Amino acid sequence: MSILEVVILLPVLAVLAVWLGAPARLVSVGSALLNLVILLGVAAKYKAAAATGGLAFQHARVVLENPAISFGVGVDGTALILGLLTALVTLAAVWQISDDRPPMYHIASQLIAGGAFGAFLCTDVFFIYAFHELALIPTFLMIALHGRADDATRKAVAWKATIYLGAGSLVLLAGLGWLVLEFSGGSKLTFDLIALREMAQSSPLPVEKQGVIFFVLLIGFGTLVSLFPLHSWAAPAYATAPVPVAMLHAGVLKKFGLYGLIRIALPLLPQGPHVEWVQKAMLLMLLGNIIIIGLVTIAQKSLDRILGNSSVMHMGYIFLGIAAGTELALQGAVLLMFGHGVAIALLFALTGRMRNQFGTLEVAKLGGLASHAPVFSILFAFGAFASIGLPGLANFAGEVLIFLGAFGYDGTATVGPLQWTVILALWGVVMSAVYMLRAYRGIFQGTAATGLFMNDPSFSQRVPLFLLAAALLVVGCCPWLLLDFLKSLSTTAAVAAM
Amino acid sequence: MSVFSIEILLVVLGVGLLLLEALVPSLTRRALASISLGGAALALVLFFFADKSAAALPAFAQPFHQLDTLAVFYKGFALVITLAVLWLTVESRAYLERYTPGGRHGEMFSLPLIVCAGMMWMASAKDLITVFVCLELVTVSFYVLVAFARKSSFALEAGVKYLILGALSTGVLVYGIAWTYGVTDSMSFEGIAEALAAPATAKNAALLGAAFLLAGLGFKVAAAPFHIWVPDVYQGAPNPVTAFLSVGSKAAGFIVLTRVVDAFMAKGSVIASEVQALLLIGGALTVLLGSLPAIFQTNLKRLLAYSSISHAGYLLLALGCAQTARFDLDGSSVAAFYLGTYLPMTVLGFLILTVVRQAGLGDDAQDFAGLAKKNPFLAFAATLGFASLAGIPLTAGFMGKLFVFLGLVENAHWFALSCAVIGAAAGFYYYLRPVLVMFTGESGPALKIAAPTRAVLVLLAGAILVIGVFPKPLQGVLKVPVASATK
Amino acid sequence: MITLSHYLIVSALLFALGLAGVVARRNILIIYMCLEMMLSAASLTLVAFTRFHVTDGLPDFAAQSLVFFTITVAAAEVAVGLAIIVALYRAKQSVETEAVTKLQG
Amino acid sequence: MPPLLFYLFALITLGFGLLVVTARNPVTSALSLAMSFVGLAALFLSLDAYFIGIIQILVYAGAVMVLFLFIIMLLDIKAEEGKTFNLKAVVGGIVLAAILAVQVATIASSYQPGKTRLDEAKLDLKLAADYSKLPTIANDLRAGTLPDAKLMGQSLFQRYGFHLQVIGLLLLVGTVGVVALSKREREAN
Repeated sequence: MSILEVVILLPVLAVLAVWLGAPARLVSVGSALLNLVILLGVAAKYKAAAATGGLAFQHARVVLENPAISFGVGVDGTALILGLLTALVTLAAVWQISDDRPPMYHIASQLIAGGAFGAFLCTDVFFIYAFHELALIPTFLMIALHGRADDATRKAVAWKATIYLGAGSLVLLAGLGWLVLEFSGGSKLTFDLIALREMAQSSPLPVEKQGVIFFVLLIGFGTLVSLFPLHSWAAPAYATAPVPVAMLHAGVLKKFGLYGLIRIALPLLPQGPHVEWVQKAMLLMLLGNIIIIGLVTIAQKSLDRILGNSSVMHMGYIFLGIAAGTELALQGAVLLMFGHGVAIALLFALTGRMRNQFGTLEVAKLGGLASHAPVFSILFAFGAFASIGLPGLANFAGEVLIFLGAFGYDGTATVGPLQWTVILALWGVVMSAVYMLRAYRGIFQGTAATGLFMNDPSFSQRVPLFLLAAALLVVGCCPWLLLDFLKSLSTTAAVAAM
Repeated sequence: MSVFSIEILLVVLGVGLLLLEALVPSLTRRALASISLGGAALALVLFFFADKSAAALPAFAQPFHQLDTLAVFYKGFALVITLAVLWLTVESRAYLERYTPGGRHGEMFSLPLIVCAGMMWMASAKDLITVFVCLELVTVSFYVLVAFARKSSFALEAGVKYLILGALSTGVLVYGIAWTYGVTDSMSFEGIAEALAAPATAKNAALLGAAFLLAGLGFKVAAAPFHIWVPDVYQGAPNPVTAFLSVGSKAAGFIVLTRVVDAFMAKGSVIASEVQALLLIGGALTVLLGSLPAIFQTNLKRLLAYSSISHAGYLLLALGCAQTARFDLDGSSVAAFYLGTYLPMTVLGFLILTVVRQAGLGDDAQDFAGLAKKNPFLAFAATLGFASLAGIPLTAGFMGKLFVFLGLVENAHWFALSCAVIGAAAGFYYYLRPVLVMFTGESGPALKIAAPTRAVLVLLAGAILVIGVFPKPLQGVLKVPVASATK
Repeated sequence: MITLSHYLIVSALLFALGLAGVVARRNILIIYMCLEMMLSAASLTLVAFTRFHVTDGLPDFAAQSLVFFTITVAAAEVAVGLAIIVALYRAKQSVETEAVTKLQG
Repeated sequence: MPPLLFYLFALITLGFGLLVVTARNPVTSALSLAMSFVGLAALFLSLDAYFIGIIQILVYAGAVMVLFLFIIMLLDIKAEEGKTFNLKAVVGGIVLAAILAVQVATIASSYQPGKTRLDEAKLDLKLAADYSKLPTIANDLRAGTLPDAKLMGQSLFQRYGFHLQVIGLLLLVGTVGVVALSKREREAN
């Protein structure tokens, strides 16, 4: 039994234990902590094996012989980083659930975590897909049942998210099915990612077909990541979702779509994103994310809406990294996935506290928090500045790598669509500075309307928040800690550059 | 001991039970139920040890029955669903007593056994006459079962509707058989396949027979546009009967359909592509006509009825892919696999409806409000069942749908695929809505479930999960492609 | 001279008549009679085909057995069907199709 | 059978069939159906299916129709008055039936084997006698008569014995069903 199977199984066991009546908080935090420790251990060991750039901790159990489906696990750098992100955000999310919440909160969080672990650590397309779906259901249920809005609104929001994500999943399923069928020769149909990769290397598909399948996958995965114009479910869902769900979905689960593109679509269809019409469409869509949603975010009045939209907006950068497909840009994309995940989780956790205290998140009504809750405001600053892309915090390294990688894509000095996109996308950074700084100033400086007043979180409540802030700082200052894991991406990029 | 003796045993048991009820007035309902359940369970146990080779069949049955993997699989399937239905009958005591006062429901315990034998024979039938005779045994028994709660005007209404449309389908079926026989000069599937492969066969006439035959069977499996009876009949009939109709009778219809389609689409058949087109168009239409109205249903039993229609659509689509088989699994075994996944989730759905109705509540969505508080165990089982019906990954339902989708993609039936996708997408909405209702709403008095029912629920939920995560055993049962002989 | 097609066309017309009655009429008893007509039409088709498939100098009596079974089944169906219709009449005092429209929605 | 008789009986079958569909009074419908079945039985006879023809009359005209009439009288169902037909249903029924009839008739008339004349599909009783294993049947055949009831019996009891049992079971189920559905319970208590 691989240690990675333990990682996937632990949240499921925690769910069972809580359902059967074990103390929810203890079990939940305990299992999350254990998973973080295990994955740190895996990371330490992986470093030794990383030079080969291949998969580590592999293990597979055959579930179905034909079509070949196996419950296989294994990590490469990308999977490992996302696994770490999942463990970190899960720990923070379940830690900050206050005791007066029903055990359902813990069950749902652990289910989402289990699904995310499964999706990131499995090496079989079937299970990658299946685990992601598993994680979506508690997300919808929690928004619909415990969302922070009146009954009708939260149900409407939950349905919107369900329909978008359900439809996206189906498109994705169609794309994956197509992919599997294309690569399966003879009577053998396999879902095993490793086998599929080998086949993609030995007998790649014709370029035009790669483009079409890649586009289908892009729409499928893109809906899950709120790619413009399929994004409109995201902001209301995050504004409405209970805090741990918002943290886990925006921070972790949403990255699944990007992960899928990097781990499944790019290696199997290396030419896909470089087919001209696919690239143009992708660049247009991600510019929509960055510019249009950026402007929309600036127009928002309420903090949860700002954060929800900014989360949509930042996906554009990661898509840019994937569209460029160079080693540097891909490394940047993975790094930014980590950074964004941690930062948005931190921000949602803090926003949740504020909403509990004030009952409103209108920036105009708040103010002067810095003097009442200095620790809180510093933590918030970490999150806000990280998402702007301030040097020294995790996102900066990611964004810079993406911009550099994308700009210098073909090594020549010509300025093609990709380069123009980079130039336009840089304005997005300015926009995020505008709305984040304005929100920060509005909330933490000046004076509040009467009665809107809060204290710093208690010590035990600070732990998960500090954990996230520390992760931002550490990765920001020493990005090579994660970049070392990403050597395997160079092989992908090399294929793509051909 | 051959499989055939088990079928005889079921008939003897069914008839004996009728005699017992008539002749021994002191026998209680409980005793009748125990005999029936015990007998069915015994039959299932014996079935595992029975000699399943065709050679073990008695000589007079040999020309009419074949025991390929599909037949054996379905015979086991029929026994399991019959057991489940008998259990549901035990559970719906309150309902039955209300609408058939003073009865011991002997017919409700004996007729399913006879129906089971009929369905088992149907599964192994080799020719149209055997199919017709067994199909009618099943159909006539269902007329009685559907209208059994004769004091309920709903049940009577359902009975009349089922009667009219059942008789209509019989007429259409016989007409189809007549034309098929007329063109191919044969009643056996093998002979039909052979005759259709001859290029001189009159194509239009053969197609006419095929169309009527498929339409007649389409009624039995609730395929569009012959599905209109389903929601009313399912809603009006007693729960156990509805479950039996929606799983047992439909599965039996599909086995026959599989045989017929295999014959019509055998290698070189002059009408193969037309039949395939009929199946695909019919399947796509059925998925849509089952899924889209389901969105507006507030009654869960009607919802399950529409769900049953849309599942029939997926099964038809699976059959429609039967021609090519790049990955070993041909259309008929995909359909059989789909049926295998369909059994536990549908029975689970009806069992939950029955348990809730037993507690004095109805079938409407609001009757399920707050179920999570009244009985979290039941709510969890229901969630699992509905998730599986919706086809959420890691449940049995997803596996079945996956195969159908793969088959459609493989054969590039894009139109059918898009209809199937629309149906599945709608499914996410209408199946998850009742789940949402269960988790919201006011708490009420706790809902008690008897221990055996709890065990059955666990068993069904376990089956859904096991098939969803580890489908190898179920697929193993169907390993040998059914139609390999004719292809 | 009479050919097989004559019989087939007569039975097709009878079948169509029956179908028209099933769709158009409101009285359930008459609908049921029309169904019997359809079944008989199907029997005629079958008998005609068996008569023209002469094997070993005789009509195909093996296939004609199906007609025998059909008639038996029809008799059983009529018995059960009329019992249900009578039960419906007892409950609703009507055998019109309007009496069976409660289940809808 | 001379063509004239064929047309006469076809006319009886279809004409009374039309009356079944159009008559207002259920009694008229039932009696027309019986007449239609008599015509049909004659057509069966013309196809040398004497046994089927006879049981068609025995079972349908004799038993089923009596049952229908009995129920009509018992329930005292009056002729439909006023709005007898639902216009949409009538139009739908006629259109559907017309499409079906035209479709089938077209196929039937273009069906090549359908051009066989009845006197072309000759029965060869001598040949059949040589094939027949049962002496009584063989004797009848040699004598030049078609022992159609015997042949049917041979088919039913030898070849389709199993099916006959199933049909018997079906009749039992039907009987039980009728009893169960029309049971009157002790409502007085």
